[in-house]
This record gives sequence, structure tokens and C-alpha cells, in this order.
Amino acid sequence: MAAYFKDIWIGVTTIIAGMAVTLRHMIFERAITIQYPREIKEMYPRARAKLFNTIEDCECCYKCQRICPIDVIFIKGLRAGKDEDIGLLPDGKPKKMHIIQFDIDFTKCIYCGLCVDVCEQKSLHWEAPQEASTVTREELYIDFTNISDEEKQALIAKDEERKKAKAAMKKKPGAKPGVKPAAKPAVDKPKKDEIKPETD
Amino acid sequence: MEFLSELIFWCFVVLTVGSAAVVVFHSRIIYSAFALLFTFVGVGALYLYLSADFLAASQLLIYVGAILTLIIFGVFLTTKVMSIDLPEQSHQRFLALIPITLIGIVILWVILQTPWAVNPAEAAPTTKELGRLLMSRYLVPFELASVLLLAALIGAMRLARYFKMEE
Amino acid sequence: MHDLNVYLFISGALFLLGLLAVITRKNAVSVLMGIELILNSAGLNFVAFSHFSTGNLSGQAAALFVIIVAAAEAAVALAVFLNIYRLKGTSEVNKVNILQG
Amino acid sequence: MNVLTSFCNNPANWFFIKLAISLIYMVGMITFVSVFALFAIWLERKISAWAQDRLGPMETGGFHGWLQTVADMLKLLLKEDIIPDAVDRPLFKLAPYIVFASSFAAFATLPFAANLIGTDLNIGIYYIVAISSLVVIAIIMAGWASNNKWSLFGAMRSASQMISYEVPVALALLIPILMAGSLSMQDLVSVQAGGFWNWTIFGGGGFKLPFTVVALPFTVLAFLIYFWASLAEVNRCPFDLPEGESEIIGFHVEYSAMRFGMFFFAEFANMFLVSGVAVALFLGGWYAPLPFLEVSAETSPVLHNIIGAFWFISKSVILVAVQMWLRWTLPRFRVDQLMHVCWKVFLPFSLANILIVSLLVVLFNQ
Repeated sequence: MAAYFKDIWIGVTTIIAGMAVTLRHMIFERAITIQYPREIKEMYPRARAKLFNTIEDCECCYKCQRICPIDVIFIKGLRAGKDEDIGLLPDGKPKKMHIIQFDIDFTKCIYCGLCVDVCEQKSLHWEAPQEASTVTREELYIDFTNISDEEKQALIAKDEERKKAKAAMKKKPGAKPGVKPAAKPAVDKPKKDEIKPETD
Repeated sequence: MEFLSELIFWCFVVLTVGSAAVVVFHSRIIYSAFALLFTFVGVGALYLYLSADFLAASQLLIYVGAILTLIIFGVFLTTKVMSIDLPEQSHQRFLALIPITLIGIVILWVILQTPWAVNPAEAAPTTKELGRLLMSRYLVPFELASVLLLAALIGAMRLARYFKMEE
Repeated sequence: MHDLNVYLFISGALFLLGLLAVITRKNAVSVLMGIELILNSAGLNFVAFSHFSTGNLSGQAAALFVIIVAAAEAAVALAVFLNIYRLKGTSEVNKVNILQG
Repeated sequence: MNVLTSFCNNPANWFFIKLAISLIYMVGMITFVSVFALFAIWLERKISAWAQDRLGPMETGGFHGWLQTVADMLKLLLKEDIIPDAVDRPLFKLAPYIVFASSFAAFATLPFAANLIGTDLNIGIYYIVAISSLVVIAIIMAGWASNNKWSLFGAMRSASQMISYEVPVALALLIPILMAGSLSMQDLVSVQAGGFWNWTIFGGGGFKLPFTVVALPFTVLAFLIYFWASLAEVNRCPFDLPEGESEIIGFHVEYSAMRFGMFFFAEFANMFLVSGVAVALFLGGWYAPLPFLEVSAETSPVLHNIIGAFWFISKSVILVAVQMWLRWTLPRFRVDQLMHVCWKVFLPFSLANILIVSLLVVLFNQ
């Protein structure tokens, strides 16, 4: 009999205790969810959400391409002429390279962060956008260079010219004749054409 | 007012007798059981027409709420509820018509021939009066009914309880 | 507006239908339903007479007792049917005839 | 205008006027129940969200998603009504209507205000208890007609639960009936006039002061028993075994679209009904908590009714909110615990309660 009444007593008191808990949550505790598209939660400072390259600061040193364990960074740079002034790097040195290709294939990226670690100019860094997802896989193949195709073609043409001139200068002194420089411009542009269709 | 009241009355009569016929003649027992619902509701409505309001509510509460539920549970528990059909057979249907007709004729004759005493009661709330009757004139039957219910409760529990036959 | 006879006819019809169910139905629960119909017709009669003939509420009290008895009867009857079904595997009344000698 | 007046003054036409009034009341009641159901579903979502530190619906309709349930109802209306092939069609189609009709029929005697009541039957409360028992049959009908063993189990579980809990509900309701000495809803309300200290839950104002003080614990107990048992009557958590939306399958698994919507509507209508009965019998009905907060019938009959309806509905909505609060607090009972609570806790307590209160009534009512 005592157990029976004790049971009832426990039942009543625990119900009251539980209702107090929910009442506290109902009235005093704020909702922890937010209205996403309107309020955007700040990401954590070390969130590895997406790589981003500030192309103006990029030295085109190829370090990131070399350290990438799965080779998802594709860089192609062209050496600028000595007389050309194409801006300064963050550490004050003049820029030496035109970058005509800086692609990262995020479909394969494993977010290890090695490329960020080796970047001396801190141009390659993590960013934390809220909406990094895309609809198609092609959109994950990101080109960071902000130059148009015409500019690119012009740069390539100029580079060819310069190389020719250089080769002609070298030929003149009577060095050994080689087709080496001529074969060079065809730096492989790997897989970009496979993945990225012509449509865009 | 008269007309509408009359119309509703006859609707309830048709509901009562028609669903009672379904109870008797339908070939699936579950339909019989659910038709009984309408019979009970119809009889309750007729009680209302006889100014027996407390009784009408009791009819609804006890017949529909308790007895009909029991009957439906009985249907479920005493048939193989594997299929939705639950067929149910009638036997001697035509043979049964003979005594039914005879009794029907007798009832008809009695109803039509007897000069019933006519002393209509005025329509008044019955609850208080009924309670007073149950507590004074019908006290003994009332108490007996409660004892009967208690006995039925205990007896039904004892009967329906599953126990192992010790043999 | 209606006289006593209307109610008597209704209750007579209910009684006959209930009787028919008791006679013709095989399933025990159906027989119980027939009995309920009969009890309902009896209750209707009581109330009708109480309203038209006697002028007091004795008939209603009787109908109340009918309802109470019906409740007790249904409970016990279903317990019995349950046991019969458990023992015999059937609820048809014409198969349970071991007392028939 | 003259024509209208002469039409109204002719006794031959009173029938039509009465009919029109009752039809208007009926339509108004259906509208009220539907609007309340929509509001209650929204409230339920908000309360569940707040209890879990969420926000709940926020988008649809602007302010706190107040149009969300309207949108959901439109969705339910437009959805395809799927009737499985093997169901028993007539019963399957009939069951939701009976559920809805029986829970709606009980609103006829719910006193919203002094004159806002369908009909003040002299057996009002008994009628409500009786008509609610039709739901049990309809639930069994739905569960059986679905031709699904789980829905049949759900229906039988539900039926046994509702039948069992009718007993403590009725016994707890007997306390205010004993104190008012009437079954009529308006009588039950009117004994609680004049301030919250006269409400039945606080001992009632019908008798002299010592009675009130002595009876206070017992009336509170009766109210608590009624409230808890009525939760089981309307299948609310912690007694929502019949439905058990996702965990244990209830009687309406096979229903979809608007047929399911009718079960849903009936549930919320029932929630309001049991809260309304609790308010009418225990919490002073349509009387304001403090006497100066209401308008007397002499000064303005219309305003008297409107204020009364306001108090009645707001008290009921508060009780509904408490039901939801309970739902989002407690876990669901197991079926044996459910029966234990009903037969071994509520029943003895309410029986003892009735005995004591009737003794008190007899002692103090000289």
C-alpha cells in the first residue's frame, strides 16, 4: 500500500518537474534555430568549406599544384617580360607571372589543406560560404582567373612572340639549334576539357 | 413544426426497423454488428419522442458505448478475423417464418384489439423524477441491479480469463 | 401526435426481427444481437406505455433496468462465447451440442 | 422592414425563424470548430517548437506562419483520396463521418455564453458523455474496415482505452453535478457565478464558506482526474496510443487525404470539447474570473453574450494549450500502464472522491 501511494506521489511530482522543464524552455530559453536565408549564421573561423584563391596575390609558384596529393589544382602561368609591370605581391616583390589558368576541381578535393599551408603569399585560403553546393558537377570545377578568353589569347600570343624573339636572339649567337622552345607552349591542359564542356 | 417533427420521426422509424432488418438478414456478421449501432441510435431517438430524455442518453451511453462495443469485440474474438468477409450463415430461414408470422399476427391482434388505457404524461424533464423513483419505490431493484452488475463483472472476468486447465 | 399504436408496431417489428435472428442465425454473437433487439423492443414498449398509458415514470424505470440487465447479460454471454470458442474452435450454436445425448 | 416585422410577429412563422436560427447556429458552430482546429494545429506546432527551442512554422502567411495550417488543409483537400483495394468500402467511407459527426454533435449543448448554446438540454452533460461514446464504434469501424491487422489492433487498443477512461471521466464529472444538483449545462455554469472563488474547482460557491474550504482538495482532485482522463478520451499524449503517429500504428493508417483530415479535425474538435466541458463544469464557464470584468445582461444583452463567449473560449484555449504542453512534456504510456492508471489509480480515487463530496454535500446542505 505504501508503495502504491509512493508510486502515485512520484508520478505526480515527476510530471510537475517535467512540465516545469518544458515551461522553462517554452518561455525563457531562446530558439536555437535561425531563419536561414534571412539570418545567416557565421561560420567558424577555421571551417574548411571551400578553397579560394585571390588571384591578384598569387605568385604562380606552383607549390600548391605540386603538394596536392590528388592533383586537383591546375595552374598555367606565363612569364612576364622584364619590362612589364603587372603589379606587386603582398610582400612587396613585383609579380613575375601572368596566370592564365588556375583551376581547382572540387569534385575530387579532399580538403586536406596542404595547398593552403604552402602558399607563401597567403593568396590561397579557406573561405566559408553558406551555399557552396552546386547543382551540377561542372560547377564544382572552378576557374579562379578573372581574365577573359581574348585576354588569354592575347597573352599567349604575346608570349609566343617573346619566345620567338628570344629564340631568334639565341639562334643568332649560334647556339645549338633546337625545337625545344617551340614544343613548350603546349603545356598540358589536363582534363579541363573533359570535364568542362564547351557550353559554358 | 409538426410536419418536420413528423418527418424526422418517420425517418428514425425507418432507420430503426431497417437497420434491425440488416442485423437479421445481412450475410456478413460485422455488418450486422454495425447495423445494430443505427438500431440503438434509432431507438434512443424514439425515446426522445416519448419525452424520456434521460433514458435516451442512457440508451446511447450503455447500448452503443458499452454493449455494442462488447458485441463487436465478441465478433472479433470468436471468429477467424483473417479475412474481411466474416460470412455468416442463417439456417431454417423459411421454417422460421411460420412461427414468426404466427407471433406477428398475435401481436398485431393484441395491439389492435386491446383498449389501452390512455393517460398521457406531460413532457417534463424526467431526470429528477426518475432518480427519486430509483431511490424510493424501486430502491430494491436498483440495488439488486447493482449487485447483478457486480456479479456479472466478476463472473465475466473469471470466465473470460485465460487459465490453464489442470488435468 | 403519434399514438401508442405506432410505437407498439415498431416495437413489435423489432421483437419479430430479434426473434427471427435468434431462430435463424448460427453464430452465437448474432443470436446475442437478436436478443438485444428483443430487449430494445421491450424497453420501447415500457417507455411508450409510460408515456401514453400510465402517466408516471415507472415504465422508464423498468426500461432502465432492462438496459442494465442487457449490459450484464452481454458481458457474461460474451465471456461464455469466448470460452466456447476457445474450447470448441467455433462459435456456431448448432455445433455446440454435447449435452444433446 | 415592415414585412419582416409582420413576418416575425406571426406565430405561424416562428417555426421557420427557429429553424433559420438553429441552422445559422449550426453553420456558425461548424465554422468555429474548423477555425479552431486550424488554430489549434498551428498552436500545437508552435508549442512543440517552443518546448524544443525551435521556432516552428514561420514563413507561410507572414507573422509566425499563421497560414501554415490553412495551406496544409488545402493540401489535404487537393490530395488524391487513396482507398486501398482490399478495404471494406462502405464502412471505410462511413467511419470518418461518424467520428466527425459524433464529436461535433456534442457541441450542441456546450454553453459558449448565456444565450449562445445550441440547446440547453436538461441532461446536457449526460448527453455529451453519451454522444461521445459513438466515437468508439466509429474507430473500431475504421480500424476493421481498413483490412489491415495493425489498424485493427490499433482500433481495439483505442476502443478499450476509451471505454475504460469513460468511467473515471464520468465519475469525476459527478462532483460538479452533485454540487449543482442538475445535469443542465447552464445550471452547472450558473452556480459558479461571481468571481473565481466561486468556481467549482475551488470548492464552489453554492454553499456556505466552511463547505468550500473543506471541499477544496476534493474538487481540485476531481478536476485533475477529469482532465487527465479526458486526455485519454481524446487520444492525447501521454495517452495517444491509438494514434502513435510514427511508432505504433494507429487505427487510421490506411486513411489519406480528407478522410484522414476528418479524423484530425475530430481530434481537435474533441480537444476543445473536453476543455469546454472542464471549463463549464469546473472553471466557471462563461463567467469572468473577476466579477467586474463582465457586462451584465441588463445593460447590454449582446455584449453580455460576446464577453461571455470570450471568457469561455479563452479559458478553453488555455486548457487546450495545457494539453499540448503536457503532450510535449511526457512520454507515451505503455498499454498496461495505461490500464493500470485507469483502473487502479483513477477509479479508486474518484470513487472515494464521490463518497466524500456527497457526504459533504449532505452535511453542509441542510
